[in-house]
Amino acid sequence: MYKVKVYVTLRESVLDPQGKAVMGSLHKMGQSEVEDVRIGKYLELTLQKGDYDLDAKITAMCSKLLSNPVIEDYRYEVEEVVAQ
Amino acid sequence: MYKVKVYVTLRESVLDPQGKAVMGSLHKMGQSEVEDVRIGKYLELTLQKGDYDLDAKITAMCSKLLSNPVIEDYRYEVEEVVAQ
Amino acid sequence: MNFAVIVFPGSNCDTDMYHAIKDELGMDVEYVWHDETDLSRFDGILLPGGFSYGDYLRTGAIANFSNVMSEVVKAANAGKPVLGVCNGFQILLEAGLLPGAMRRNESLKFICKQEDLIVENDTTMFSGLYEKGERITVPVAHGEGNYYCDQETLEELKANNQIVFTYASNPNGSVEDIAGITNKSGNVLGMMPHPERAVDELLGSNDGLKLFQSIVKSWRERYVAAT
Amino acid sequence: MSLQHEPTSSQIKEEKLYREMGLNDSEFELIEKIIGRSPNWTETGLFSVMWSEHCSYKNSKPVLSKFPTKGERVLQGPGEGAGIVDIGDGQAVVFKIESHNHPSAIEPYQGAATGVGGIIRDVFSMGARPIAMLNSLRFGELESPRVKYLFEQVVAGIAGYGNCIGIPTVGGEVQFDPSYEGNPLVNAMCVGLIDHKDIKKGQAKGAGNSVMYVGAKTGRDGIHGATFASEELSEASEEKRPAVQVGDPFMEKLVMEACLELIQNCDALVGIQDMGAAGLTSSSAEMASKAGMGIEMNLNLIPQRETGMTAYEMMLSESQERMLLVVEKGREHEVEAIFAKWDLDCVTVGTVIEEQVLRLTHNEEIVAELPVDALAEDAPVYHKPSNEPAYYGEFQSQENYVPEILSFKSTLLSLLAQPTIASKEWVYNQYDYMVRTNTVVAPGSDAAVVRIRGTKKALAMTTDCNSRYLYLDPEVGGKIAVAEAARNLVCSGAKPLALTDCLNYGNPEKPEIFWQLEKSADGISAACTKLATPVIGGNVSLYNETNGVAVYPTPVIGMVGLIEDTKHIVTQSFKEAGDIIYLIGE
Ligand SMILES: Nc1ncnc2c1ncn2[C@@H]1O[C@H](COP(=O)(O)OP(=O)(O)O)[C@@H](O)[C@H]1O
Repeated sequence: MYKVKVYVTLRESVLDPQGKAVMGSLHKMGQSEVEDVRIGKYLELTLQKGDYDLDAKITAMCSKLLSNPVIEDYRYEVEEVVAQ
Repeated sequence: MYKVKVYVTLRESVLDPQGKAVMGSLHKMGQSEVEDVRIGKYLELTLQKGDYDLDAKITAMCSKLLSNPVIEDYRYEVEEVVAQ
Repeated sequence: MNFAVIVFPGSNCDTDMYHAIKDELGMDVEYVWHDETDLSRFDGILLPGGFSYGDYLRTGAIANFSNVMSEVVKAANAGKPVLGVCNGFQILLEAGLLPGAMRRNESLKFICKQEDLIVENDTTMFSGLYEKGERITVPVAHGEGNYYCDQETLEELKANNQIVFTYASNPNGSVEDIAGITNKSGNVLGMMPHPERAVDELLGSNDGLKLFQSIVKSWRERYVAAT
Repeated sequence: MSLQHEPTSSQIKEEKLYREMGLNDSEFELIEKIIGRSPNWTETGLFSVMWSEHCSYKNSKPVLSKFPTKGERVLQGPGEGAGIVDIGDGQAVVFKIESHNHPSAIEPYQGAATGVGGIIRDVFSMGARPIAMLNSLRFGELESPRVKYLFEQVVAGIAGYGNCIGIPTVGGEVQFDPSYEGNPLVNAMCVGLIDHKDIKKGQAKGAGNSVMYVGAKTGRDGIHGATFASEELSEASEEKRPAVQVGDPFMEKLVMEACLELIQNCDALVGIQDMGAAGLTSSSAEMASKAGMGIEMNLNLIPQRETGMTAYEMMLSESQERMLLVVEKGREHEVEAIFAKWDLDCVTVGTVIEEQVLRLTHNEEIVAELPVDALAEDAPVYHKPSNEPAYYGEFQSQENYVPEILSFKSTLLSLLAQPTIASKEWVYNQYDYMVRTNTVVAPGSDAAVVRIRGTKKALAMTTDCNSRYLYLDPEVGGKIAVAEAARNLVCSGAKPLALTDCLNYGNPEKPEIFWQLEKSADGISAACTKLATPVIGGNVSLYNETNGVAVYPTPVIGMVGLIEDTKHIVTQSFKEAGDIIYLIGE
């Protein structure tokens, strides 16, 4: 089995209203050292092993569904796990 | 400067409607090897260095605002970066 | 009775709540800005729906850090009626005044429509004028109204009779069809459906009006009748 | 595109770099003639957006001039952010419709969301409280995954923005047809309520008065959006694509509340305009031009979200949720105080001047100095050739088709199963159509009805257009669109007041398309005159084509009517068994 961790983040020049609101709130809480907050998605996928090209598969899923290439970038990590 | 990466995930026992929907779509796309999808948040915080306890600070932000302990867990990683 | 409608920067059902109280219930009501630090002059606290801080991160999460929230906690501890509707409910959850948390609707879509609710408990200060088992029509309008709590909490809610309203047909996936719950002492109610939108026949239903009338009745019994 | 790499004036001219910005050779020559020299990079950019179809209506002006725009009740016709119609008792209704077709084709959620945001700003910048939203949507047949995705995301984007800001979305329409496959149409309409005394205009009056910037910070998003909207979609548009604008409805809610507080409580405000298409450029140039004044701005003072932005980038950015104000000199602090309460940026960035120029400085250098009228008024107007398409003659010469119906039941069922005809509950249940508790008739009837609190009155509103009719016969189809809207209002108990229109067509440089545009405008005008419903504003979206194929001519009509007493409200559903059914008309 594979455990795939996908990180989806907004492209740099794209406005992140969520991050901005959270930063404002952190400042109000007195966390003045916080200079920037960007919020993205973190996905954990569990995949059965099989006779396929893992990277191609993940890339397809990420670019077609899990991220929106118009405003987001993604990266991923793979971990092999032994099914219990 | 610190770059702090925070991962917020739903507790295992909590059903994840979004993850379930994404899994359904992946199956429809023919990605039948996908056995589970869990969706969480990925936050990147930029912090100015200072005279404070970094772990205590991050823990406070995470447990008070960035995650909801009733349904979510969090973990984080710190990277030191040299400001340009 | 003098009600406060708490206004966060992104509240948008504040005027609905205000007019329900003023025009239909006929009680005094004031808008109170989120940085207010004294709510002692009010007899009842209303947290309206909306998107308090854009509902970014998690619904209600950021609002919980407004100045006014410590005053809301104070009022709740003093036994005053505190009602949170929709986003107000979400804020009460974040503030820990009510147990549990909200997830996105099972459909992952915002839902706006009339729903039938069942009155599960007619003994609270919010439901005294309804009858147990009564079906009422009250609209919902939310994207995150899928109530969650763990088994232990659920048992507790049931044991203490804290579930006040359930959905006749669950629109969002909430645990046990829960639409509204109170705290243990029964003076804090959180509910996803909007009673303030159901106070005028012209707009489809006035089944929500009795909720506000119940608050007034119980308050009168407690304070006015006693003096 | 940082400062160091900006081409020089002579490079722009010699290498015809202005073409990349959408200006043609004769337009560039005209610019040189007007200003008596060659424009620099920033100035070329300013002209290119201001002279784009989206901002200047250079191709559609001759057509728009056909519309009747006056009426007893019309307080403000086309030309400002939105039109205004008197409804008595010192109150008026403000409304406008606008397209966000190209952005929605690229990024449906954000495209639709920012479309909603833009039209809301148009309405509250007049001083009105937005009270309702409608929309009009067109997609390809609901079969391909791409169309389903676009449909789902557009609806979610409209819901996401409208629900958050707390303005009920009370009506609209959806049509599915192959002609919209690659180029969906997303039109949003906003209706607002105003007291006559609060009516504001986008004018920069009074030399010495301050120009203030409020709202979100400026980023590099949406640069050249207006130009982009004035071209056909193609593979190449992928590359030209600027950073997509992301809507922030929470920010807009703050800006809206703060602006309304300012308008209602502070008479230091002289003029106000939203930064829509072409952002800072159009708002400053238009406000100055309308007042017969000029504006001087220091771009270093513009609140910026990104570092190292050039003058060109700041002036052409289409970052959302920003407004430009003109405030009486010396009273800026009153305005600042209101915006501070809402936690918003509010900065004095310039001054109104006598000289009718837009003068921009950046890093202590003058980076642009242009006559404001040249930007806002002097764009060329084209009378495009018009030509009756061959298909039209063919259709006209055909016999009327009379379908043979074998089973009424199965025909009815198959009609009802058409996505265009089927219930739109799936759509409108995602919209909060009840917030503000004034919605008397919710989506699902002919027109939506919103009561006016504190009075017996209500407003009925609808959007309509059957573009198949327009394709078959644009003139008759144009009449039908107006008549349908009016009927929907009358059936709700309202007297139609006026309308706003959104003209969605293909490439006007093709004579057959221009013919459609012209003929349908004739039809719309005729119906407006007959029904006494003047056009008080609208929007034009041309170049709706993919790979050379145009959408059906789609002039969406948004009409508003007045109900004098809420007792007069009627809905379309059958009420009781035994009631008698009448059929009226021919
Ligand atoms: N995009 C939309 N947004 C909101 N409401 C919609 C939308 N599309 C359709 N509706 C609503 O659904 C109902 C039926 O629409 P439609 O089939 O276009 O009716 P009609 O043909 O009578 O104009 C109307 O009340 C309309 O306002």
